[in-house]
Amino acid sequence: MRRVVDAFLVTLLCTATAALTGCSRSEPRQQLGSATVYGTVPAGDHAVAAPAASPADDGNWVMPGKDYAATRFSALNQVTPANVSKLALSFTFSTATSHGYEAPPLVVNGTMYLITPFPNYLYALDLTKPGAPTKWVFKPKPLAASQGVACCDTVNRGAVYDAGKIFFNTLDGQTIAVDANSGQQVWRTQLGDIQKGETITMAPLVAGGKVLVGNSGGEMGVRGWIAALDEGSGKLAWRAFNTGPDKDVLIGPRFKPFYPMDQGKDLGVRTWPPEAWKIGGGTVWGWLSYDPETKLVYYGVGNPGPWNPDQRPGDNKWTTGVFARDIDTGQAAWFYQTTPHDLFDHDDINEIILADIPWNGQRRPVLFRPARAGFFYVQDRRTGQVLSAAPFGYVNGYKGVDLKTGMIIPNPEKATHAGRVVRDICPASPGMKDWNPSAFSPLTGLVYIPHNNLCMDYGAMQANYISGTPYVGADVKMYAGPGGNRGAFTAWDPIHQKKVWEIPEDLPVWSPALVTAGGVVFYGTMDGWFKAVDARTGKQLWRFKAGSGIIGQPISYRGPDGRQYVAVVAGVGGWAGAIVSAQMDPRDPTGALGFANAMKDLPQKSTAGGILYVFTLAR
Amino acid sequence: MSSPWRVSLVAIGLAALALAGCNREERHSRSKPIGETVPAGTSPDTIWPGGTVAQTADPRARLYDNNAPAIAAGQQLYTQMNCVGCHSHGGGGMGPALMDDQWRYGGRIDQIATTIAEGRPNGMPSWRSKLTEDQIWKLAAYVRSLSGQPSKDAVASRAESMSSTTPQTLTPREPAHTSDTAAQ
Amino acid sequence: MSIQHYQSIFGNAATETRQFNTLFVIFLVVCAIMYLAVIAFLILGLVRRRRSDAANTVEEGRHHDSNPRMQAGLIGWAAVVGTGLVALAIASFVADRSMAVAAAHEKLSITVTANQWWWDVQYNAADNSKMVRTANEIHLPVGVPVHIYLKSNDVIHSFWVPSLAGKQDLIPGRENDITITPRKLGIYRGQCAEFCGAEHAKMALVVDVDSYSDFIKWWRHQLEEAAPPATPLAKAGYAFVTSRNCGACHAIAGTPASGTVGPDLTHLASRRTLAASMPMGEGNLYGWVADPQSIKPGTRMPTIGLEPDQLHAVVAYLETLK
Amino acid sequence: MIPQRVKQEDERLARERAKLARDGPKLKGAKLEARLERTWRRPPGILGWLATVDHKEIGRRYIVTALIFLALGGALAAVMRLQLAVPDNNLVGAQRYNELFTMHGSTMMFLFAVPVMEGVAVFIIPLMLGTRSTAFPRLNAFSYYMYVFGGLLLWGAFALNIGPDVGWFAYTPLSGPQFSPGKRADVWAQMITFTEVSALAAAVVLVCTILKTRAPGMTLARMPLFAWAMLVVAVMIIFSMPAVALCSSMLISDRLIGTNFYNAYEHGDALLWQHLFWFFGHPEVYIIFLPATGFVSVITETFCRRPIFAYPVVVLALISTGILAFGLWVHHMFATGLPRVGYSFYTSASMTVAIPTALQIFCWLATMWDGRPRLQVPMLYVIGFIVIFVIGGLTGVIIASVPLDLELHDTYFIVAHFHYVLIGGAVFPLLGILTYWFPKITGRMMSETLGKIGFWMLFLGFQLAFFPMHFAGLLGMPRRVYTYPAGLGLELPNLLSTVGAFVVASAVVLFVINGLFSLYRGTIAPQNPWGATSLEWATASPPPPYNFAHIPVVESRTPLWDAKGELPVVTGLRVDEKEILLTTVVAAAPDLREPVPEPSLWPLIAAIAVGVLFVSSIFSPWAVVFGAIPAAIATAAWFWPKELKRHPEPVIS
Repeated sequence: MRRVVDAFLVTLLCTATAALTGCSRSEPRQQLGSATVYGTVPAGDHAVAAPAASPADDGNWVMPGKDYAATRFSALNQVTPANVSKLALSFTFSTATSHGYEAPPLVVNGTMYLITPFPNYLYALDLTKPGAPTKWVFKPKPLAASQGVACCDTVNRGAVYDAGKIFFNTLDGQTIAVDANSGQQVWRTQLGDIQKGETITMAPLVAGGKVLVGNSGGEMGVRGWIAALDEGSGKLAWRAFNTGPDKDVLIGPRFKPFYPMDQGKDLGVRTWPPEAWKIGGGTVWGWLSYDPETKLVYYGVGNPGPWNPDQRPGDNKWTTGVFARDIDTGQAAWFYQTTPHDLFDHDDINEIILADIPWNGQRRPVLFRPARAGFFYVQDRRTGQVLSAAPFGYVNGYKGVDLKTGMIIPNPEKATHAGRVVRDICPASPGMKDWNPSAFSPLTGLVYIPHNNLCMDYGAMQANYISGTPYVGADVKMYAGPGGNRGAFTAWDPIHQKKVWEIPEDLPVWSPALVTAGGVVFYGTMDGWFKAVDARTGKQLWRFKAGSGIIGQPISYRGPDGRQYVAVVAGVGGWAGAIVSAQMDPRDPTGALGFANAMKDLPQKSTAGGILYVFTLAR
Repeated sequence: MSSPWRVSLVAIGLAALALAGCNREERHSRSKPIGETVPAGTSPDTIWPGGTVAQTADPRARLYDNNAPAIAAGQQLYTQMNCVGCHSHGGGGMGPALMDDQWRYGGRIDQIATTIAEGRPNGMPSWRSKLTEDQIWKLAAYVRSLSGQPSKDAVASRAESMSSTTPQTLTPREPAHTSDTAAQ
Repeated sequence: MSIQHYQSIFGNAATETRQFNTLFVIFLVVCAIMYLAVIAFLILGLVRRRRSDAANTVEEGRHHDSNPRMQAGLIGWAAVVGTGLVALAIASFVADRSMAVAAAHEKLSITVTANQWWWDVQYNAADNSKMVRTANEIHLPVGVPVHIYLKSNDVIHSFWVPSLAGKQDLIPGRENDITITPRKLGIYRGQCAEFCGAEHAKMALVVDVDSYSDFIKWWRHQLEEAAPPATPLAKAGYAFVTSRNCGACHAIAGTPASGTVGPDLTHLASRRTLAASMPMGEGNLYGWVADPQSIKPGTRMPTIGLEPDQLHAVVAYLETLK
Repeated sequence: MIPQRVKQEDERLARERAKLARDGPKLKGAKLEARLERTWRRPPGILGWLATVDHKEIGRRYIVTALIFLALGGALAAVMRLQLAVPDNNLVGAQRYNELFTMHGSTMMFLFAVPVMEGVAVFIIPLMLGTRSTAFPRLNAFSYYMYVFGGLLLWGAFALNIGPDVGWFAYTPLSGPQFSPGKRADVWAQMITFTEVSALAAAVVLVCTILKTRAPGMTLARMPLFAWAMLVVAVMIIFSMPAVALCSSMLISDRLIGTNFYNAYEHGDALLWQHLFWFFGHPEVYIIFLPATGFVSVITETFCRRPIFAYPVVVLALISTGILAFGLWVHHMFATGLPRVGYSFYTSASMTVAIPTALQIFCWLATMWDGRPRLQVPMLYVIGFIVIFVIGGLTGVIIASVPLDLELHDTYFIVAHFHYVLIGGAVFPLLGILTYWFPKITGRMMSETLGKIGFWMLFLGFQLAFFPMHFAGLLGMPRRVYTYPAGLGLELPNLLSTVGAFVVASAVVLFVINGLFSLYRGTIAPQNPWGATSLEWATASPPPPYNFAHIPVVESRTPLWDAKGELPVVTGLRVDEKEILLTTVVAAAPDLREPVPEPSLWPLIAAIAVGVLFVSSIFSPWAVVFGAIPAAIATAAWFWPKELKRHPEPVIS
């Protein structure tokens, strides 16, 4: 009898252990850093960049998106998959700052301009001379106190060159124009007020004689707006708020949202509890695109405040959505709300790529949006109608997007309420992809998406509002999503809405992407690898170990000597790298609004410090 | 019959004796308002020209340093006054970490109270106009508990919220170093 | 103006308490009858064959086991007690079910969130911009059933307005609810009924049952922003309240003060009570603002130590917040 | 064929056994009592006093300590009543008042009510069953020491201003780590650990004593009703105490090492505490009430000169009350928002538990009706019990109904209800039984006149103090409020209650004076002062250390009334060694001789070690690890087997 009992116990034990090991996510454990091919590059007709918004490449890089269509595509093709392995370091430059470096270097006719995170120095480097010595440095001297209201590292996402002037924003809410040759200030306009918690970190968009700037501070109870300054004088042309009555939001007769959920009078007031819209967030800190043909500027709006959804019942218009406005008057043309009554801080500020796709026989003007909630949106850019939306990673916070009503279908199990932690919400607050923009190649028709693979536990609580202090009301802990890799670099076919190839990465891929006509895609990882992969197959071709994690925008330009150069600035930081750039203590998992829990190992993998690296093919 | 009486009398006498020693639980919720003349806690690594001046401990420290109700009130203020937004549960973020051993402006309770009241250049707001002195000192007492300074029986093991750092009743006391100025 | 303090269970001002009264009377009558029977049996038993104080000798012990009549009495008594209790149980179920059924259809929805030692009242509305937030006071239209959702931010409290309905606990992590259908106009006082810390005794609330038109008028008034101060003293008070300590915890619509951890003060002066314990009035305002810790020791509101002129200014401004 | 060697061994043992001294025909009278005295006497001196295992010493200490805590708890109640005498009073601040009502509740429930019942039982049960000692006498000593250390911990903390202030029920999250800073709630939770270990130990002692050491012939059907009551109570303790042990330990671990049992954010639940606490809470109040029914049965039987009417009905009523008590704890939680259909089960269960008690009351009244009642002081207390307790029982039926309880829960109506059932139901019979067994414990009678005055003061004072509380509750006064505003009509009931409270206090003081006075100058008690029938009156007062010279034999339910001359006895127990006779469970036929452990200091040392472990585990989790070593050593030494000096004894034929 004893033996029977022992046998039974043994079998019981081993079935239990088998069940335990088997229950981690079913996906096979991919080999980090190597591509898994899911399909082939679509043959035949495929998407092309919107013609008006993507003029021919003159070898310069004058704005972060490369062009108004935000393709981040360089037409230079000297570097090809065959010879990319011979890329060599041409010169480097230290920016003397130690916070997250998210901006691209700008190259204009033989001069490279670098805008650094706080204290926002502007360097001009003379590319014509060997070693690119510094021509001049412009120091805007922003207020030191502004560091206290910058929620997710004191970053700056880039400057813009236009008509002889460099335009950029400073952390303490000023927009400055500097003469590109002499480095003298042309004009300076104060737009944000740090006492209210407002900062500015975005790269402006200069088009139609206007400089478009939006504020940051969704976590500080700021009321979001976008402002247009006259390019010459810096005087305010118009300012459109993202909450409040229609006259503040510049909504007038021209406003025709496609879906009924966005139609109605003064929705910016009626979808909020009284007074809540005044401190309701909806900031504009991401990317703008512009279609010169229709003179419409497209931009996304940030998250509603506070993170605790119970404190702001209602759809919380016009947060977490996409606006299209006329650039001259600021009047809104259409709006589409991606996540009404946002539950997980899914700001909708990601890049908007303007493209024309084949649509039963003729070309349809659309916009591509790899959105933060995890869906790749293809929308008609004239009306905002959602043509298709498919998840480009593991999503359980939402069940899908209903194309008839345009409404995202929430998953009630994951609905966050004050007083109880909701576990295992995917994607986490930084979303399937945060601010770091993807690149679109008209040659392959694919969108190259650098993104995360994170889930989170989310515990909302009552938030108290004191101007100038954080107005969040949630504890968050993030961790790796299914498969155990915290990031991935995905090539996405926007027409058939499916993955072509994907490279799983250990750390979240927080660097923007660059694709060149030569068929090479460049991106960086947070532990400092600057990688080049084949645009068609994702095979890794070349990589370089930089001094710090890479979250900056790689660019490619034609140097004075006519050769193709590739440049990137390494400097870990931003929200994902705050654990390093802000010297946080990894023992607190809820640090940096929960990101610290997912990045405990980053301090061993990367130190802080912003350095420029410029490569070219060895002679 | 008489022996149990003797035992209980002795026990009560012992208890009365120990009464004076223990003020860990003493609740006090009112103290005089912020006076301009109250000496501010100076930062730790100041050079004292002509030799160090003897520092007198601030009399209020005794009321707050190891006082459980003060630390509990400080814990609630830490969340309600949005300190958690910048310093998280001690790990830092927008603001520096408070659970480690580095105190740029001093880790004594009066120095922390001065930092809270006056604010600091790199973004620490000044709370002098928003919080009373009693509230500021309670906040300072809680901030010290993030790095395990007060005695283990005066701190709370957890709050009624998502569990984050390991309970303060189990974390060892961090040695208080001076500032790490390189990290400006 | 003194509030008619009406906190008796027999206030009988809502359908719920009407059923309570009838049930209570039934139980009282049945229990009284049972009690009189027991006492009568006791007294008769004692008087009937009482012995004098003669010596207690062992011999006098008597053995008297069987007493058929008494055994029959026992069975009879068991039957009476059993049926009495069953009847009471059934009466209780019937009353309970009818109350639950009444809760089916309500038109007005309120969320009451209990905090340590005051009530945060929020009127929900389909159009969110019409939501009203007030503290320690609930206005109800007579005859309209209202559904009150009960939540707590810290410990367990218990929402109880004796004249209107039975109590329900407010438990952190759960959402309880209660239905009230007020029948009689009037002011009814309630109090927290679950021990919740130092100032449990001073956590009262007032329910003001108005006519439907008065209720709508009150609701519309509550939506208005705070009137800007007129007199110089009130202006000085406004400057202090919005720039100094008060704004960190309290919200006044239309001013920069938007703290959520303390009660909403936009229409403070129009409320009947102050600090969930005292009738509203200038004297109480002065006492409370000057030194709240002496009135409710341990409350979250600190003693700021205002100079006399600041105190006059603040109270002057608060009194404009009708 | 028994082998030769074994036969010789048997003969040798038989010869040696013959030489042993036994209580039998050869040895009786004064010589026997002198030998027994020397064997059973407590070793001298203070160490002997601490090492005693005599159930009478331990029982006496239990009763005296419990009465001291009654006095201390009563004093707190007096201060509370002074604070509530007038509206908006500030005699005592909010914080101090919260400590007062927490200490009053905890002291009365955990340090007075349960221990005093155990104390009386530990003293009387062995005498009533006709044996010389309880089973496990050292466990009995350990139980007392754990109890007194728990009391010292609670009152020591109160004196050091770290006493608990969260109520005797300590609902989370108020008693949780965030809203109860410092060590106040830990002290309360650890006091619970002390008292529940003590109660469990005493319960085990009582169950084994009642089932195994009854005098031969005392079958279960002839066992006195007080013994039945204590058997049911002991079993209830064993089943209910673990629930409060579990929830108080979980609270301590939440407060000490940050577990999330009661943290709603991490999917813990505040109601988990309430369910576990009240699953123990309601049986607890029946643990306090059932011994009192035993007292009433004893007094009624003696003073009505008649066995209790329908003995089997009373026994079944006791057992069914004990079982039903575990099925109705949710009536403490009618306002927490659980499903209403579920509540109706608990309404019916709460009403069903009233039926067995009603039957017991009928049987007592029938005994009075059929007997010849004599209104001496104990009988007066029984009459007071009937008058007061039935009101409390009926208000209990009222608040068993959900709609009524939603209005009455946590108001002074409930305070009135439980004071009626606890003071009426337990304290009145207790004072009656203390007067009744005072001569047995001390050898002297309490003064009858002082007793009568004391009774009427207590009875009238009680009505004046607690009846107005019904009206205070109906007028809307919640429980545990340190003050109330004027103008709600609460002024008069509170003032009356305060006056009544002081009358009750003076009545208790008078009872104590009567006790102390009679201790030295009371009339010497005769052999059987009340003409009672149970065995404890068959020996001297106060009983000698060995209780009975010869173990009596019982032939009926009322031994003393039925025995013609001398009680029949059984002989053969050793005289040179402490020995008791074990009998079978149902028929009480003689079964085994059981050697009785010697007095020893180890139970005290074990209690100190476990006490140090409990108190230091308030401050550090490591105390549980390092504290366990001395506790293990002490308990090992306590149970260390002494080599058997005696010879194997054949079973008594």
